[in-house]
Amino acid sequence: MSSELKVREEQSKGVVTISISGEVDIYTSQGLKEKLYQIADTTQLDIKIDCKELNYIDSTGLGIFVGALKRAKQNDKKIYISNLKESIKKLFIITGLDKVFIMSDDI
Amino acid sequence: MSSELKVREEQSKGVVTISISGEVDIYTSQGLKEKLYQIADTTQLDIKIDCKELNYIDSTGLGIFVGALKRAKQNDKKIYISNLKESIKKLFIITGLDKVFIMSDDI
Amino acid sequence: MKDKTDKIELLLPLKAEYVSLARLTASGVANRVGFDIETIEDIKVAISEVCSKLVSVGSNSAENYSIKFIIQGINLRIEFNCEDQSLGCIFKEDEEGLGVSIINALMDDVEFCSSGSYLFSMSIALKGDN
Amino acid sequence: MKDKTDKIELLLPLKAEYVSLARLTASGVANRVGFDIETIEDIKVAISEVCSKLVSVGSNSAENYSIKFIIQGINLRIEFNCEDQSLGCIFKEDEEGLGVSIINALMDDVEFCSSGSYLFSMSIALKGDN
Ligand SMILES: Nc1ncnc2c1ncn2[C@@H]1O[C@H](COP(=O)(O)OP(=O)(O)O)[C@@H](O)[C@H]1O
Ligand SMILES: Nc1ncnc2c1ncn2[C@@H]1O[C@H](COP(=O)(O)OP(=O)(O)O)[C@@H](O)[C@H]1O
Repeated sequence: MSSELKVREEQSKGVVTISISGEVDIYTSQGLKEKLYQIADTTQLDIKIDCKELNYIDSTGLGIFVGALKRAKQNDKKIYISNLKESIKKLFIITGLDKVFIMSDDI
Repeated sequence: MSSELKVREEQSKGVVTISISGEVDIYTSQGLKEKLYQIADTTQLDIKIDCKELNYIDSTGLGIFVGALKRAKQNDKKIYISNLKESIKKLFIITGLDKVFIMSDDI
Repeated sequence: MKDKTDKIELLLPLKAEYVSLARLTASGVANRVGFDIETIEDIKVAISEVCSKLVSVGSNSAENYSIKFIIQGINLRIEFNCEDQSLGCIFKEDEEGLGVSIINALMDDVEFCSSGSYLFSMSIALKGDN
Repeated sequence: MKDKTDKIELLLPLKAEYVSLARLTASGVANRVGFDIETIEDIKVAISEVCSKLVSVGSNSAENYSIKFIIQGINLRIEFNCEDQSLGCIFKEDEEGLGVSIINALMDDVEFCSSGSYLFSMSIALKGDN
Protein backbone atom coordinates (compact mmCIF):
# COMPACT_ATOMS: atom_id res chain seq x y z
CA MET A 1 0.00 0.00 0.00
CA SER A 2 2.68 2.39 1.04
CA SER A 3 5.02 3.28 -1.77
CA GLU A 4 8.00 3.59 0.48
CA LEU A 5 11.41 2.61 -0.71
CA LYS A 6 14.51 1.81 1.30
CA VAL A 7 18.01 1.55 -0.12
CA ARG A 8 20.86 0.04 1.94
CA GLU A 9 24.53 -0.10 1.01
CA GLU A 10 27.03 -2.63 2.32
CA GLN A 11 30.56 -3.75 1.35
CA SER A 12 31.83 -7.27 1.76
CA LYS A 13 33.68 -9.99 -0.14
CA GLY A 14 34.87 -7.53 -2.74
CA VAL A 15 31.44 -6.35 -3.85
CA VAL A 16 29.31 -3.41 -2.88
CA THR A 17 25.77 -4.64 -2.27
CA ILE A 18 22.81 -2.32 -2.71
CA SER A 19 19.70 -3.80 -1.10
CA ILE A 20 16.44 -2.32 -2.31
CA SER A 21 13.23 -2.87 -0.38
CA GLY A 22 9.75 -1.60 -1.16
CA GLU A 23 8.40 -0.17 -4.39
CA VAL A 24 10.34 1.68 -7.09
CA ASP A 25 8.08 3.90 -9.15
CA ILE A 26 8.16 7.38 -10.62
CA TYR A 27 7.63 8.88 -7.17
CA THR A 28 10.08 6.87 -5.10
CA SER A 29 12.81 6.44 -7.69
CA GLN A 30 14.65 9.73 -7.24
CA GLY A 31 16.46 8.63 -4.09
CA LEU A 32 17.45 5.33 -5.67
CA LYS A 33 18.80 7.12 -8.74
CA GLU A 34 21.03 9.46 -6.77
CA LYS A 35 22.43 6.74 -4.56
CA LEU A 36 22.97 4.20 -7.34
CA TYR A 37 24.54 6.67 -9.80
CA GLN A 38 26.86 8.02 -7.14
CA ILE A 39 28.04 4.50 -6.29
CA ALA A 40 28.34 3.45 -9.96
CA ASP A 41 30.42 6.55 -10.72
CA THR A 42 32.88 6.06 -7.91
CA THR A 43 33.05 2.43 -6.82
CA GLN A 44 36.29 0.43 -7.03
CA LEU A 45 34.21 -2.76 -6.68
CA ASP A 46 31.58 -4.58 -8.70
CA ILE A 47 28.00 -3.82 -7.70
CA LYS A 48 25.41 -6.32 -6.59
CA ILE A 49 21.81 -5.10 -6.51
CA ASP A 50 19.91 -7.32 -4.09
CA CYS A 51 16.20 -7.29 -4.93
CA LYS A 52 15.01 -9.80 -2.33
CA GLU A 53 12.74 -7.22 -0.73
CA LEU A 54 11.87 -5.34 -3.89
CA ASN A 55 8.10 -5.70 -4.29
CA TYR A 56 7.52 -3.55 -7.32
CA ILE A 57 9.44 -1.89 -10.11
CA ASP A 58 8.49 -0.49 -13.49
CA SER A 59 10.31 1.16 -16.40
CA THR A 60 11.28 4.15 -14.27
CA GLY A 61 13.35 1.88 -12.05
CA LEU A 62 14.64 -0.31 -14.87
CA GLY A 63 15.84 2.84 -16.64
CA ILE A 64 17.79 3.76 -13.52
CA PHE A 65 19.43 0.31 -13.45
CA VAL A 66 20.45 0.82 -17.10
CA GLY A 67 21.80 4.27 -16.31
CA ALA A 68 23.81 2.85 -13.42
CA LEU A 69 25.18 0.10 -15.66
CA LYS A 70 26.44 2.64 -18.21
CA ARG A 71 28.21 4.50 -15.42
CA ALA A 72 29.64 1.32 -13.91
CA LYS A 73 30.96 0.20 -17.31
CA GLN A 74 32.80 3.49 -17.84
CA ASN A 75 34.32 2.69 -14.51
CA ASP A 76 35.15 -0.87 -15.67
CA LYS A 77 32.85 -2.46 -13.10
CA LYS A 78 30.02 -4.99 -13.44
CA ILE A 79 26.48 -4.99 -12.07
CA TYR A 80 24.92 -8.18 -10.74
CA ILE A 81 21.17 -8.33 -10.15
CA SER A 82 20.05 -10.90 -7.63
CA ASN A 83 16.99 -12.39 -5.92
CA LEU A 84 14.34 -10.98 -8.24
CA LYS A 85 10.73 -11.97 -7.58
CA GLU A 86 9.11 -13.82 -10.47
CA SER A 87 6.86 -10.92 -11.52
CA ILE A 88 9.90 -8.65 -11.69
CA LYS A 89 12.17 -11.16 -13.43
CA LYS A 90 9.47 -11.25 -16.10
CA LEU A 91 10.00 -7.53 -16.77
CA PHE A 92 13.74 -8.08 -17.27
CA ILE A 93 12.98 -10.82 -19.80
CA ILE A 94 10.35 -8.76 -21.63
CA THR A 95 12.72 -5.84 -22.02
CA GLY A 96 15.79 -7.94 -22.81
CA LEU A 97 17.54 -6.53 -19.77
CA ASP A 98 18.18 -10.07 -18.49
CA LYS A 99 20.87 -10.22 -21.21
CA VAL A 100 22.33 -6.83 -20.31
CA PHE A 101 22.84 -7.38 -16.61
CA ILE A 102 24.43 -10.38 -14.93
CA MET A 103 21.48 -12.16 -13.38
CA SER A 104 22.71 -13.95 -10.34
CA ASP A 105 21.11 -15.43 -7.29
CA ASP A 106 24.21 -16.83 -5.75
CA ILE A 107 27.01 -14.40 -5.25
CA MET B 1 -7.74 -6.72 -0.68
CA SER B 2 -10.02 -9.61 -1.31
CA SER B 3 -13.33 -9.27 0.51
CA GLU B 4 -13.65 -12.94 1.13
CA LEU B 5 -15.25 -14.27 4.26
CA LYS B 6 -15.02 -17.70 5.82
CA VAL B 7 -17.28 -18.99 8.58
CA ARG B 8 -16.41 -22.20 10.47
CA GLU B 9 -18.54 -23.99 13.05
CA GLU B 10 -17.25 -26.28 15.78
CA GLN B 11 -18.65 -27.80 18.98
CA SER B 12 -16.64 -28.46 22.10
CA LYS B 13 -16.74 -27.92 25.88
CA GLY B 14 -20.47 -27.23 25.79
CA VAL B 15 -20.27 -24.25 23.39
CA VAL B 16 -20.72 -23.93 19.68
CA THR B 17 -17.90 -21.83 18.31
CA ILE B 18 -18.35 -19.82 15.13
CA SER B 19 -14.99 -18.66 13.77
CA ILE B 20 -15.16 -15.82 11.32
CA SER B 21 -12.21 -14.95 9.12
CA GLY B 22 -11.88 -12.23 6.53
CA GLU B 23 -14.06 -9.18 5.98
CA VAL B 24 -17.74 -8.79 6.82
CA ASP B 25 -19.35 -6.08 4.75
CA ILE B 26 -22.59 -5.55 2.84
CA TYR B 27 -21.41 -7.91 0.10
CA THR B 28 -20.01 -10.77 2.13
CA SER B 29 -22.47 -10.68 5.03
CA GLN B 30 -25.30 -12.72 3.53
CA GLY B 31 -23.62 -16.07 4.13
CA LEU B 32 -22.72 -15.14 7.70
CA LYS B 33 -26.31 -14.07 8.37
CA GLU B 34 -27.82 -17.34 7.19
CA LYS B 35 -25.38 -19.50 9.09
CA LEU B 36 -25.48 -17.50 12.31
CA TYR B 37 -29.27 -17.13 12.40
CA GLN B 38 -29.76 -20.80 11.71
CA ILE B 39 -27.45 -21.73 14.58
CA ALA B 40 -28.95 -19.13 16.96
CA ASP B 41 -32.46 -20.43 16.18
CA THR B 42 -31.66 -24.05 16.83
CA THR B 43 -28.67 -24.45 19.15
CA GLN B 44 -28.93 -26.18 22.51
CA LEU B 45 -25.61 -24.59 23.50
CA ASP B 46 -24.31 -21.08 24.10
CA ILE B 47 -22.58 -19.50 21.11
CA LYS B 48 -19.03 -18.19 21.01
CA ILE B 49 -18.15 -16.01 18.05
CA ASP B 50 -14.39 -16.16 17.60
CA CYS B 51 -13.16 -13.05 15.80
CA LYS B 52 -9.43 -13.77 15.90
CA GLU B 53 -9.23 -13.76 12.10
CA LEU B 54 -11.88 -11.14 11.51
CA ASN B 55 -10.10 -8.26 9.78
CA TYR B 56 -13.01 -5.96 9.08
CA ILE B 57 -16.61 -5.50 10.07
CA ASP B 58 -19.04 -2.60 9.83
CA SER B 59 -22.66 -1.96 10.82
CA THR B 60 -23.95 -4.58 8.39
CA GLY B 61 -22.10 -7.26 10.33
CA LEU B 62 -22.81 -5.78 13.77
CA GLY B 63 -26.53 -5.76 12.88
CA ILE B 64 -26.29 -9.46 12.09
CA PHE B 65 -24.64 -10.13 15.47
CA VAL B 66 -27.55 -8.26 17.15
CA GLY B 67 -30.08 -10.24 15.11
CA ALA B 68 -28.40 -13.47 16.14
CA LEU B 69 -28.46 -12.39 19.79
CA LYS B 70 -32.22 -11.75 19.68
CA ARG B 71 -32.72 -15.23 18.26
CA ALA B 72 -30.36 -16.84 20.77
CA LYS B 73 -32.17 -15.12 23.67
CA GLN B 74 -35.55 -16.45 22.56
CA ASN B 75 -33.81 -19.77 22.68
CA ASP B 76 -32.45 -18.99 26.19
CA LYS B 77 -28.84 -19.06 25.02
CA LYS B 78 -26.01 -16.54 25.36
CA ILE B 79 -23.57 -15.14 22.79
CA TYR B 80 -19.91 -14.58 23.69
CA ILE B 81 -17.74 -12.47 21.44
CA SER B 82 -14.02 -13.16 21.65
CA ASN B 83 -10.63 -12.14 20.31
CA LEU B 84 -11.66 -8.86 18.70
CA LYS B 85 -8.94 -6.77 17.09
CA GLU B 86 -8.57 -3.30 18.61
CA SER B 87 -10.09 -1.45 15.65
CA ILE B 88 -13.15 -3.70 15.83
CA LYS B 89 -13.50 -3.61 19.63
CA LYS B 90 -13.69 0.15 19.19
CA LEU B 91 -16.84 -0.26 17.07
CA PHE B 92 -18.49 -2.34 19.80
CA ILE B 93 -17.72 0.39 22.33
CA ILE B 94 -18.92 3.20 20.06
CA THR B 95 -22.24 1.47 19.46
CA GLY B 96 -22.70 0.26 23.04
CA LEU B 97 -22.73 -3.32 21.84
CA ASP B 98 -19.91 -4.18 24.25
CA LYS B 99 -22.60 -4.00 26.97
CA VAL B 100 -25.06 -6.11 24.99
CA PHE B 101 -22.82 -9.07 24.24
CA ILE B 102 -20.59 -10.92 26.64
CA MET B 103 -17.13 -9.79 25.63
CA SER B 104 -14.75 -12.58 26.44
CA ASP B 105 -11.27 -13.50 25.39
CA ASP B 106 -10.88 -16.49 27.62
CA ILE B 107 -13.51 -19.15 27.23
CA MET C 1 2.81 18.15 4.01
CA LYS C 2 1.98 20.84 1.48
CA ASP C 3 -1.16 22.92 1.73
CA LYS C 4 -2.29 22.80 -1.88
CA THR C 5 -5.56 20.99 -2.47
CA ASP C 6 -5.43 17.59 -4.17
CA LYS C 7 -8.60 15.92 -5.39
CA ILE C 8 -9.08 12.23 -6.03
CA GLU C 9 -12.40 10.88 -7.19
CA LEU C 10 -13.67 7.33 -7.42
CA LEU C 11 -16.81 6.44 -9.37
CA LEU C 12 -18.35 3.11 -8.45
CA PRO C 13 -21.35 1.06 -9.54
CA LEU C 14 -24.18 1.16 -6.98
CA LYS C 15 -23.49 -2.48 -6.11
CA ALA C 16 -22.50 -4.20 -2.90
CA GLU C 17 -19.55 -6.00 -4.48
CA TYR C 18 -17.65 -2.74 -5.04
CA VAL C 19 -17.82 -1.38 -1.51
CA SER C 20 -14.56 -3.14 -0.67
CA LEU C 21 -12.95 -1.25 -3.55
CA ALA C 22 -14.00 2.03 -1.92
CA ARG C 23 -12.25 0.86 1.25
CA LEU C 24 -9.12 -0.12 -0.64
CA THR C 25 -8.83 3.20 -2.46
CA ALA C 26 -9.63 5.06 0.75
CA SER C 27 -6.81 3.27 2.54
CA GLY C 28 -4.39 4.41 -0.18
CA VAL C 29 -5.57 8.01 0.01
CA ALA C 30 -5.46 8.08 3.81
CA ASN C 31 -2.01 6.53 3.77
CA ARG C 32 -0.82 9.22 1.37
CA VAL C 33 -2.20 11.97 3.63
CA GLY C 34 -0.20 10.46 6.47
CA PHE C 35 -2.80 8.96 8.80
CA ASP C 36 -1.67 6.16 11.10
CA ILE C 37 -2.92 2.60 10.61
CA GLU C 38 -5.62 2.88 13.28
CA THR C 39 -7.08 6.03 11.75
CA ILE C 40 -6.90 4.50 8.28
CA GLU C 41 -9.09 1.65 9.61
CA ASP C 42 -11.54 4.21 11.01
CA ILE C 43 -11.73 6.04 7.69
CA LYS C 44 -12.34 2.75 5.87
CA VAL C 45 -15.24 1.91 8.18
CA ALA C 46 -16.83 5.36 7.91
CA ILE C 47 -16.63 5.30 4.13
CA SER C 48 -17.99 1.79 4.01
CA GLU C 49 -20.99 2.85 6.12
CA VAL C 50 -21.92 5.53 3.61
CA CYS C 51 -21.35 3.27 0.59
CA SER C 52 -23.43 0.47 2.15
CA LYS C 53 -26.26 2.90 2.78
CA LEU C 54 -26.14 4.25 -0.78
CA VAL C 55 -26.06 0.74 -2.21
CA SER C 56 -28.98 -0.39 0.00
CA VAL C 57 -31.08 2.66 -0.80
CA GLY C 58 -30.25 2.25 -4.49
CA SER C 59 -31.52 4.32 -7.37
CA ASN C 60 -33.89 3.84 -10.26
CA SER C 61 -32.09 6.25 -12.53
CA ALA C 62 -28.41 6.16 -11.61
CA GLU C 63 -25.96 3.30 -11.94
CA ASN C 64 -23.02 4.88 -10.18
CA TYR C 65 -22.06 7.07 -7.28
CA SER C 66 -18.91 9.02 -6.61
CA ILE C 67 -16.58 9.42 -3.68
CA LYS C 68 -14.46 12.53 -3.80
CA PHE C 69 -11.40 12.75 -1.56
CA ILE C 70 -10.23 16.30 -0.99
CA ILE C 71 -6.83 16.57 0.62
CA GLN C 72 -5.96 19.97 2.00
CA GLY C 73 -2.87 19.98 4.15
CA ILE C 74 -3.61 17.77 7.14
CA ASN C 75 -7.32 17.61 6.40
CA LEU C 76 -9.14 14.91 4.44
CA ARG C 77 -12.68 15.67 3.34
CA ILE C 78 -14.81 13.02 1.69
CA GLU C 79 -17.85 13.91 -0.40
CA PHE C 80 -20.37 11.43 -1.74
CA ASN C 81 -22.55 12.16 -4.69
CA CYS C 82 -24.90 10.47 -7.12
CA GLU C 83 -26.41 11.66 -10.37
CA ASP C 84 -29.79 10.73 -8.92
CA GLN C 85 -30.36 13.90 -6.88
CA SER C 86 -33.74 12.55 -5.78
CA LEU C 87 -31.81 10.52 -3.21
CA GLY C 88 -31.73 13.56 -0.92
CA CYS C 89 -30.64 12.79 2.64
CA ILE C 90 -29.25 9.30 2.59
CA PHE C 91 -29.38 8.99 6.37
CA LYS C 92 -32.45 10.20 8.29
CA GLU C 93 -31.43 13.12 10.45
CA ASP C 94 -32.72 11.61 13.70
CA GLU C 95 -31.65 8.12 12.79
CA GLU C 96 -30.06 6.29 15.70
CA GLY C 97 -28.73 3.40 13.68
CA LEU C 98 -25.41 1.70 14.10
CA GLY C 99 -24.06 3.27 10.90
CA VAL C 100 -24.77 6.83 12.01
CA SER C 101 -23.26 6.26 15.48
CA ILE C 102 -20.13 4.85 13.91
CA ILE C 103 -19.69 7.66 11.40
CA ASN C 104 -20.26 10.32 14.07
CA ALA C 105 -17.77 8.73 16.42
CA LEU C 106 -15.02 8.15 13.88
CA MET C 107 -15.10 11.36 11.85
CA ASP C 108 -14.34 14.89 13.07
CA ASP C 109 -17.13 16.50 11.14
CA VAL C 110 -20.16 15.10 9.31
CA GLU C 111 -22.71 16.84 7.10
CA PHE C 112 -25.62 14.41 6.88
CA CYS C 113 -27.94 16.44 4.69
CA SER C 114 -26.05 18.61 2.34
CA SER C 115 -27.41 21.55 0.43
CA GLY C 116 -24.24 21.62 -1.63
CA SER C 117 -23.07 19.87 -4.74
CA TYR C 118 -22.98 16.52 -2.99
CA LEU C 119 -25.28 14.26 -0.97
CA PHE C 120 -23.17 13.69 2.11
CA SER C 121 -19.79 14.73 3.36
CA MET C 122 -17.46 14.06 6.25
CA SER C 123 -13.96 15.06 7.19
CA ILE C 124 -11.10 14.14 9.44
CA ALA C 125 -7.74 15.76 10.16
CA LEU C 126 -4.35 14.43 11.19
CA LYS C 127 -4.02 14.72 14.95
CA GLY C 128 -0.98 15.91 16.86
CA ASP C 129 0.24 12.40 17.50
CA ASN C 130 0.16 11.36 13.86
CA MET D 1 -19.08 -14.02 -13.64
CA LYS D 2 -21.93 -12.02 -15.15
CA ASP D 3 -21.74 -10.36 -18.53
CA LYS D 4 -23.18 -6.96 -17.68
CA THR D 5 -20.78 -4.07 -17.98
CA ASP D 6 -19.50 -2.44 -14.79
CA LYS D 7 -17.58 0.82 -14.90
CA ILE D 8 -15.22 2.13 -12.28
CA GLU D 9 -13.42 5.41 -12.73
CA LEU D 10 -10.56 6.94 -10.81
CA LEU D 11 -9.60 10.59 -11.19
CA LEU D 12 -6.11 11.43 -10.02
CA PRO D 13 -3.94 14.54 -9.82
CA LEU D 14 -1.23 14.60 -12.50
CA LYS D 15 1.39 14.03 -9.82
CA ALA D 16 3.94 11.28 -9.28
CA GLU D 17 2.88 10.67 -5.68
CA TYR D 18 -0.53 9.33 -6.74
CA VAL D 19 0.64 6.70 -9.22
CA SER D 20 0.78 4.14 -6.40
CA LEU D 21 -2.89 4.85 -5.73
CA ALA D 22 -3.70 3.93 -9.34
CA ARG D 23 -1.92 0.62 -8.74
CA LEU D 24 -3.78 -0.01 -5.51
CA THR D 25 -7.20 0.64 -7.02
CA ALA D 26 -6.26 -1.39 -10.09
CA SER D 27 -5.35 -4.34 -7.90
CA GLY D 28 -8.78 -4.20 -6.27
CA VAL D 29 -10.56 -4.03 -9.62
CA ALA D 30 -8.51 -6.85 -11.10
CA ASN D 31 -9.09 -8.95 -8.00
CA ARG D 32 -12.84 -8.39 -8.31
CA VAL D 33 -12.76 -9.49 -11.98
CA GLY D 34 -11.06 -12.67 -10.86
CA PHE D 35 -7.49 -12.37 -12.18
CA ASP D 36 -4.83 -14.42 -10.41
CA ILE D 37 -2.11 -12.73 -8.37
CA GLU D 38 0.47 -12.86 -11.15
CA THR D 39 -1.84 -11.20 -13.66
CA ILE D 40 -2.85 -8.60 -11.09
CA GLU D 41 0.85 -7.69 -10.80
CA ASP D 42 1.06 -7.39 -14.60
CA ILE D 43 -1.97 -5.11 -14.72
CA LYS D 44 -0.51 -2.92 -11.97
CA VAL D 45 2.73 -2.51 -13.93
CA ALA D 46 0.98 -1.72 -17.22
CA ILE D 47 -1.23 0.89 -15.56
CA SER D 48 1.72 2.38 -13.77
CA GLU D 49 3.60 2.75 -17.07
CA VAL D 50 0.79 4.82 -18.54
CA CYS D 51 0.34 6.91 -15.40
CA SER D 52 4.09 7.59 -15.18
CA LYS D 53 4.13 8.72 -18.79
CA LEU D 54 1.13 11.02 -18.28
CA VAL D 55 2.66 12.48 -15.15
CA SER D 56 6.04 13.03 -16.87
CA VAL D 57 4.50 14.62 -19.95
CA GLY D 58 2.28 16.75 -17.72
CA SER D 59 -0.16 19.41 -18.80
CA ASN D 60 -0.37 23.16 -18.68
CA SER D 61 -4.14 23.25 -18.50
CA ALA D 62 -5.29 20.10 -16.71
CA GLU D 63 -4.68 19.09 -13.10
CA ASN D 64 -6.13 15.60 -13.28
CA TYR D 65 -6.39 12.54 -15.45
CA SER D 66 -8.80 9.66 -15.34
CA ILE D 67 -8.48 5.90 -15.45
CA LYS D 68 -11.66 4.11 -16.44
CA PHE D 69 -11.95 0.39 -15.74
CA ILE D 70 -14.58 -1.30 -17.87
CA ILE D 71 -15.44 -4.81 -16.75
CA GLN D 72 -17.36 -6.88 -19.25
CA GLY D 73 -17.58 -10.53 -18.32
CA ILE D 74 -14.03 -11.87 -18.35
CA ASN D 75 -12.62 -8.79 -20.05
CA LEU D 76 -11.05 -5.77 -18.37
CA ARG D 77 -10.55 -2.69 -20.49
CA ILE D 78 -8.69 0.32 -19.16
CA GLU D 79 -9.08 3.77 -20.71
CA PHE D 80 -6.98 6.79 -19.81
CA ASN D 81 -8.14 10.29 -20.43
CA CYS D 82 -7.28 13.87 -19.59
CA GLU D 83 -9.23 17.08 -20.02
CA ASP D 84 -6.21 18.45 -21.84
CA GLN D 85 -6.92 16.93 -25.26
CA SER D 86 -3.81 18.59 -26.65
CA LEU D 87 -1.87 15.72 -25.09
CA GLY D 88 -2.67 13.56 -28.14
CA CYS D 89 -0.63 10.38 -28.38
CA ILE D 90 1.08 9.97 -25.06
CA PHE D 91 3.50 7.37 -26.40
CA LYS D 92 5.17 7.88 -29.77
CA GLU D 93 3.95 5.23 -32.17
CA ASP D 94 7.41 3.96 -33.09
CA GLU D 95 8.77 4.39 -29.59
CA GLU D 96 10.92 1.48 -28.50
CA GLY D 97 11.11 2.44 -24.86
CA LEU D 98 10.98 0.14 -21.89
CA GLY D 99 7.46 1.30 -21.01
CA VAL D 100 6.02 0.49 -24.42
CA SER D 101 7.67 -2.95 -24.51
CA ILE D 102 6.28 -3.75 -21.09
CA ILE D 103 2.74 -2.63 -21.88
CA ASN D 104 2.73 -4.53 -25.17
CA ALA D 105 3.97 -7.70 -23.54
CA LEU D 106 1.64 -7.65 -20.56
CA MET D 107 -1.64 -6.59 -22.13
CA ASP D 108 -3.71 -8.47 -24.71
CA ASP D 109 -4.60 -5.41 -26.69
CA VAL D 110 -3.27 -1.84 -26.71
CA GLU D 111 -4.52 1.24 -28.53
CA PHE D 112 -1.64 3.70 -28.35
CA CYS D 113 -3.18 6.57 -30.27
CA SER D 114 -6.87 6.66 -29.84
CA SER D 115 -9.30 8.56 -31.99
CA GLY D 116 -12.01 7.88 -29.44
CA SER D 117 -13.14 9.59 -26.27
CA TYR D 118 -9.90 8.75 -24.51
CA LEU D 119 -6.14 9.17 -24.96
CA PHE D 120 -5.00 5.60 -24.56
CA SER D 121 -6.57 2.24 -23.88
CA MET D 122 -5.57 -1.32 -23.20
CA SER D 123 -7.36 -4.52 -22.31
CA ILE D 124 -6.77 -7.95 -20.89
CA ALA D 125 -9.04 -10.96 -20.43
CA LEU D 126 -9.13 -13.83 -17.95
CA LYS D 127 -7.34 -16.80 -19.46
CA GLY D 128 -8.50 -20.41 -19.32
CA ASP D 129 -6.31 -21.23 -16.35
CA ASN D 130 -7.58 -18.38 -14.23
N1 LIG E 1 -26.64 -0.20 21.46
C1 LIG E 1 -27.53 -1.12 21.04
N2 LIG E 1 -27.97 -2.04 21.87
C2 LIG E 1 -28.85 -2.98 21.46
N3 LIG E 1 -29.30 -3.09 20.21
C3 LIG E 1 -28.91 -2.19 19.33
C4 LIG E 1 -28.00 -1.15 19.68
N4 LIG E 1 -27.77 -0.40 18.58
C5 LIG E 1 -28.52 -0.95 17.59
N5 LIG E 1 -29.19 -2.02 18.04
C6 LIG E 1 -30.06 -2.91 17.26
O1 LIG E 1 -29.29 -3.45 16.20
C7 LIG E 1 -30.10 -3.71 15.09
C8 LIG E 1 -29.49 -3.15 13.85
O2 LIG E 1 -29.25 -1.78 14.07
P1 LIG E 1 -29.35 -0.68 12.94
O3 LIG E 1 -28.17 -0.81 12.05
O4 LIG E 1 -29.53 0.60 13.64
O5 LIG E 1 -30.71 -1.08 12.24
P2 LIG E 1 -31.01 -1.14 10.69
O6 LIG E 1 -30.13 -2.24 10.18
O7 LIG E 1 -32.48 -1.49 10.72
O8 LIG E 1 -30.71 0.22 10.15
C9 LIG E 1 -31.46 -3.11 15.40
O9 LIG E 1 -32.32 -4.16 15.76
C10 LIG E 1 -31.21 -2.20 16.59
O10 LIG E 1 -32.32 -2.11 17.44
N1 LIG F 1 17.03 -4.10 -24.07
C1 LIG F 1 17.83 -3.06 -23.77
N2 LIG F 1 19.14 -3.22 -23.69
C2 LIG F 1 19.95 -2.21 -23.35
N3 LIG F 1 19.54 -0.96 -23.07
C3 LIG F 1 18.22 -0.74 -23.13
C4 LIG F 1 17.30 -1.75 -23.49
N4 LIG F 1 16.05 -1.22 -23.48
C5 LIG F 1 16.21 0.08 -23.13
N5 LIG F 1 17.51 0.38 -22.92
C6 LIG F 1 18.05 1.66 -22.48
O1 LIG F 1 17.44 1.98 -21.23
C7 LIG F 1 17.37 3.38 -21.08
C8 LIG F 1 15.99 3.76 -20.65
O2 LIG F 1 15.08 3.25 -21.58
P1 LIG F 1 13.73 3.96 -21.98
O3 LIG F 1 12.76 3.84 -20.88
O4 LIG F 1 13.34 3.41 -23.30
O5 LIG F 1 14.20 5.44 -22.21
P2 LIG F 1 13.53 6.77 -21.74
O6 LIG F 1 13.57 6.73 -20.25
O7 LIG F 1 14.46 7.79 -22.36
O8 LIG F 1 12.16 6.77 -22.35
C9 LIG F 1 17.78 3.98 -22.43
O9 LIG F 1 19.10 4.44 -22.29
C10 LIG F 1 17.72 2.81 -23.39
O10 LIG F 1 18.68 2.92 -24.41
